[in-house]
Amino acid sequence: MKRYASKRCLAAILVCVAVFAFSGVGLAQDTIKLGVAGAHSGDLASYGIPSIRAAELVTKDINAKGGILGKKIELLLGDDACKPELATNVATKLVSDGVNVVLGHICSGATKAALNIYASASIPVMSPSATNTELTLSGDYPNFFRTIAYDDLQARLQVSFARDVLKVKRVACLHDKGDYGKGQSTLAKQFFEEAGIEVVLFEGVTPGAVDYSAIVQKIKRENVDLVVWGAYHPEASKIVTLMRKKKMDTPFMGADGIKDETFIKVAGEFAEGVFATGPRDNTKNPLFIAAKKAHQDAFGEDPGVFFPEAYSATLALLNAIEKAGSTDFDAVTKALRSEYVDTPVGSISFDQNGDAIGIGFSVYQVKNGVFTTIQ
Amino acid sequence: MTLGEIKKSLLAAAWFMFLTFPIMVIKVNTIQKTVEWHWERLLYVAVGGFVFSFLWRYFLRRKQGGRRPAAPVETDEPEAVPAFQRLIHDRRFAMPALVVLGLFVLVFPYLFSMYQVNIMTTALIYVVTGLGLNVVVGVAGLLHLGYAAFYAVGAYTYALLNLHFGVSFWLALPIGAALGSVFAVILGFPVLRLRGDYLAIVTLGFGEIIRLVLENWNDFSYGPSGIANIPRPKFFWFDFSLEQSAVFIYFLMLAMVLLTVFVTNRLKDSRIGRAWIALREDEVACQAMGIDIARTKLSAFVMGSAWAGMAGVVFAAKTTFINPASFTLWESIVILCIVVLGGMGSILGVILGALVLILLPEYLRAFSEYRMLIFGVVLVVMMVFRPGGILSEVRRTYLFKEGLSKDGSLS
Amino acid sequence: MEYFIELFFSGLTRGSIYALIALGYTMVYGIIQLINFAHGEIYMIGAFTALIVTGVLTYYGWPHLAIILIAAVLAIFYSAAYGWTMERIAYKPLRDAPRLSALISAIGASLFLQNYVLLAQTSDFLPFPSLISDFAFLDPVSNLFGTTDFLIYTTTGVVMALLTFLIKFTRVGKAMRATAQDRHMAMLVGIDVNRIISITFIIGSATAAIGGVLIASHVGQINFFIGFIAGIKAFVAAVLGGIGSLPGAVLGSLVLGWTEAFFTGYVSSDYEDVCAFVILVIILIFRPSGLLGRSGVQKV
Amino acid sequence: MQPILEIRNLCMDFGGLRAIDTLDLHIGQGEIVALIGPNGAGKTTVFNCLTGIYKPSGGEMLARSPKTGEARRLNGLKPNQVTENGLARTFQNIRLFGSMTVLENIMIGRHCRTSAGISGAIVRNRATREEEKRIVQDSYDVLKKIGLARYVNEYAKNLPYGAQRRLEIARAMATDPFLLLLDEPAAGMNPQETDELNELIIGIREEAGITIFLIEHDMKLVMSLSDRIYVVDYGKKIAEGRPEEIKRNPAVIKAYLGEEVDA
Repeated sequence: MKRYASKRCLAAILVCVAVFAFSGVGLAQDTIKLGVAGAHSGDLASYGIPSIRAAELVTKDINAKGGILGKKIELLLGDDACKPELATNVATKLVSDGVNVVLGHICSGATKAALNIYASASIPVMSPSATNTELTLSGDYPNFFRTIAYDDLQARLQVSFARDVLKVKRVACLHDKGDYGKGQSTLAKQFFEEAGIEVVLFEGVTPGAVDYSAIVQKIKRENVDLVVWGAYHPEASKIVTLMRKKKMDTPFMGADGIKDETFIKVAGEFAEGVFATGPRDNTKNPLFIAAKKAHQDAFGEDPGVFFPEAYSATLALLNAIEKAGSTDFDAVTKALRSEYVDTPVGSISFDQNGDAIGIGFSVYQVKNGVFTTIQ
Repeated sequence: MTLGEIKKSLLAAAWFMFLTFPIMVIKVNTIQKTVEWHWERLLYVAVGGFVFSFLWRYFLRRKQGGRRPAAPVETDEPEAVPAFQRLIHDRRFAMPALVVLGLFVLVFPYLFSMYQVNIMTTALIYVVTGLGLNVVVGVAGLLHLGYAAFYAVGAYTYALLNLHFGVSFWLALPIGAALGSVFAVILGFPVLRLRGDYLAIVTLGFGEIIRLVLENWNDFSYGPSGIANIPRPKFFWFDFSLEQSAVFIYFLMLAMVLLTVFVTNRLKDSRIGRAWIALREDEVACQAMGIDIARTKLSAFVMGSAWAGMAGVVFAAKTTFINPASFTLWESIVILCIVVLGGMGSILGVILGALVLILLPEYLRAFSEYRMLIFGVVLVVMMVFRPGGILSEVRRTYLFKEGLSKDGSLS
Repeated sequence: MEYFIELFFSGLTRGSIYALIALGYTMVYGIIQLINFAHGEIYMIGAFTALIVTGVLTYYGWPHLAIILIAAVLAIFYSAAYGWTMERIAYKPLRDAPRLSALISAIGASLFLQNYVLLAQTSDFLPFPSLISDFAFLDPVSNLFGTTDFLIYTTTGVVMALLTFLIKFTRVGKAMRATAQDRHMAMLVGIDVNRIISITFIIGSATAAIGGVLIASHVGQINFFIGFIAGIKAFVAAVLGGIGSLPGAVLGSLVLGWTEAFFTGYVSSDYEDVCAFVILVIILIFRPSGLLGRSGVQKV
Repeated sequence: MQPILEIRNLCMDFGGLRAIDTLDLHIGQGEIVALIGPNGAGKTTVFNCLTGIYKPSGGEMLARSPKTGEARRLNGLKPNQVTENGLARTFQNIRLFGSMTVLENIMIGRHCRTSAGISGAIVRNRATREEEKRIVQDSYDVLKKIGLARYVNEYAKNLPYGAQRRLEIARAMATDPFLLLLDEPAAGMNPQETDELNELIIGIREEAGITIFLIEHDMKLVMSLSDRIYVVDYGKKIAEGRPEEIKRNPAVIKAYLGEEVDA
């Protein structure tokens, strides 16, 4: 019995040690490590997976041409499911694994949680999708960059368009109670009120609810001139469809969360006339066309949301490393702030806060089943 | 491997092929209006189904073979407990193992990367919440589906008190525990007379109410965008670097786990602890034996929630950012899984359960997109083959000097 | 007043949707006292099967009516098959295990099915083809409810009536009630309990599939996650009505639906769920076995 | 001497069904009283009303502690309060705490006579330690008395049937009752076990001075054990008296054997 016991004990310990030694042993740096972090699983996976694909396409391209600085690019994926606590784990994992730069994270909350871990390891981070204003303007995160314009700009554009073009007096601001949606809507409400437009409804609907007719009836009763939607497209298409089915022709305006082909496909005929703000139209940009084509060839379908932004961010990060000649933090961030790089979202550089220069928002309207730039 | 067995497995394979046919083979994209056929997947399903059904029946037979009808006690034979379980109750094994484990745990942060330390800390936080919930679910038998709310109470206690009043981590720790208990009392008074699943649904509702209020009441909780830059704990006046801080929180959590184990272990064999178990075993009999079940339930509830509040404070300090998304129903479910999978009522079991359930998905990152699928399978398989959890509860035995043979009975 | 009526129908739609899912929930619960967490996933599988079938058949240009029929039948059939298989694998071996173990097994099954669909299909929302063209005779009331709402009301009523008939008046129904009362006793009087439980799962899953098809065409889009949210709400509704009781499930669902709709309409949709849960807690405090649950004297 | 238990006009309705109908009953200190009647006569319902599990629809229930002589109305008390007042019961279908050891089952019985709380359990101060020691010792003494000492560390669910029945009695004894309510203690026992039970019950009365009120179907046991017997049918008392009187009572014979048999 005793011998048996000690053997078992030894085995147990060995297993323990083996398990913990399983990963996390540093490797020699013979590649440039690009971390890709964001929601790769869970209900927000569809916002994170396009960024992996973008990074894969760009690195495949660059590696085929021999890499940069004579080194190949290696991708390290980290799934945070858009949860802050997982994001910190992902960040420490990527830092432990020795990443040089990070593409991500996808959600603003997760990004905030992860950023100071990267900061303490001097790693530049670039998000294709985190639009929370504070991330850049607060100055708390000097290692943060993004290829998407922040919520503030978009909300201001929405308000000026509503005031000057649509000439509205009463609006309803709706959101999905989420991090992105509520933040965006709160800003819109603030700017509407500053512009002297009355916000008669400011409410969040429950995402994933089976029916939105109650809130639609409420909008109808309030008799507003415009419905401003602050969040993503699945709920937007449900609400706009219900509105039209109930014979309401109140204009509907959303932000970049609905400026997605899927919105039109899902809402079908009811999407006609819907306004949306979103990143400037890049469909004529040859790089954009090429990236889209590469995606279609590789994955057999059209790219998802934030794909162009992620593609551009990857290009910008790798370009900065090449220009800097090293992966040193100061050199890379300096390059990011001084060099312009041609990307699917235009020729961009970054300002002191980390926001991209050279990108912007436009107002679109759905006409004949496509988003058409109108301003 | 008889012919009949093969036939059964073939049948199972055919059934799975048929069952998974539409979802596995046909991929329709209603946006692009395309249809893709993945016939090769059918083959995987067939092979997988065949092997699976074989193993399934084999293990099911083994499980049933192992479970003989309750042994007649007259033989004075100890109840058949798994070898592993016997082993850990054997002092000759337990003592050296404990020493080795203790040493390993102490040097752990210096041997492994910060990432390992970090996820181990996360796992330790879950150990504490798991042990806390174990008091409620495992010991007292009250199905609680809103445990994450109390966790949220702790986390927001620290985040908000720190933000507004600069309250330090160390002060927030007891306040978090106290507020967790206060909320438990508020919830407990009206609902604890509900039974079984009605209690489950009310606790679920309560958990959701807390989360939704945090999400909607921006002026109070900063809404879904959460609270960022929550300070990490300091040790007196030392300021840690990020890496030191990670190690520090690791040891802090380790101390908290030890404290939790100490407390729950003492409670387990106390007057109150026995009342909790009696409550779980049979509410009617428990009450008939003179136990005030309302008070007993409430005490279990408060006890469990206090730990959740405390763990929440550490969680906020570790993550430095919190928002309501961290305290969803799913979080409550994960903690419940820890308790049941580990073994209801068993302290060591719950610790193992937490380590397995939290570390497994992390180490499964290699399988990235399949990991949640595997997680689901593990839950089902574990429950089917070990419904009592990894370790089952072992009750304390008492020795009497006069020996057991002498019984001066009346009859 | 008009606004009130509009909200009334909004609530009715929500409530009927919850009811379609809650009916299956409550049936399964009634018979084995298991919170079948994966019930929502069965509903999702039903919706996906219908989506796939319509997708394929539309692609090959089948006539509209045939597509609707085939899709509905296959969705029901496959959901029932999934329900049956799930019961065999994840629940049957746990018949005599602690109830919480079965609950965890159900959670595992739910997680598995979600991720199975996520991996085999996609994480994106897919538009669910609107198969049913709008009924012209509903046009005058289109500000109150649409075609799919109308179909949901009627189907909920019909399904509830059928299930009640089945349970009250058929042999199988009697066997179900006996099994629900006392499984061992039922076994002693010669009821094949395993078969009855399987049948319950099949019927419960089939109703979930009917719900899946109807709700998906009402909402217009589906993804792998729809089952979880709907499942939780349906579960709440079933408990509110008194779990195990079919009319209770419908009543609980309607109460929940109206609570949410009126709260959204007159107060704020921010707190609609909070209000729903508060109502739930209050009702359960005053009626601890739900609205129509048997508060029966406990046997001692 | 005043009775230690008095039931006056007790009624219990379930919906439209009257399970107990204006029942009167009294028990004196040191008696062994049996409550018998055909199945479904409402015997267990009487116990459930007495112990606070059901709320009776009408009537009075009074318990008078033989030590203090104080009378206490039982109506409206919770089960645990009834037990604290000195009435302890067993159940018809055994309701032990299966996953606890035999000793622990008894220790639960001591719960209402002890007081340690959570903080005491954590700190394990002197008072708690001593109380705990006392609980263990007292419980073990009860076990020895009942003759279950050799099972002390077994799980209750693993005990043979007869021993489980005895354990229920032991657990009730541990609450220090003056009145013990036994609900079919001999159900399912073989003749030898029944004989042992007979001795045990008498022993409890003789040595511990506890009054016994029991429901039982085994007529041999009832007749040999009881000082007095109450007979109920359809919730109504149809007879009361000493065993030999009951044996000859035509109403009782009719209730048991049905109308058709000529008594």
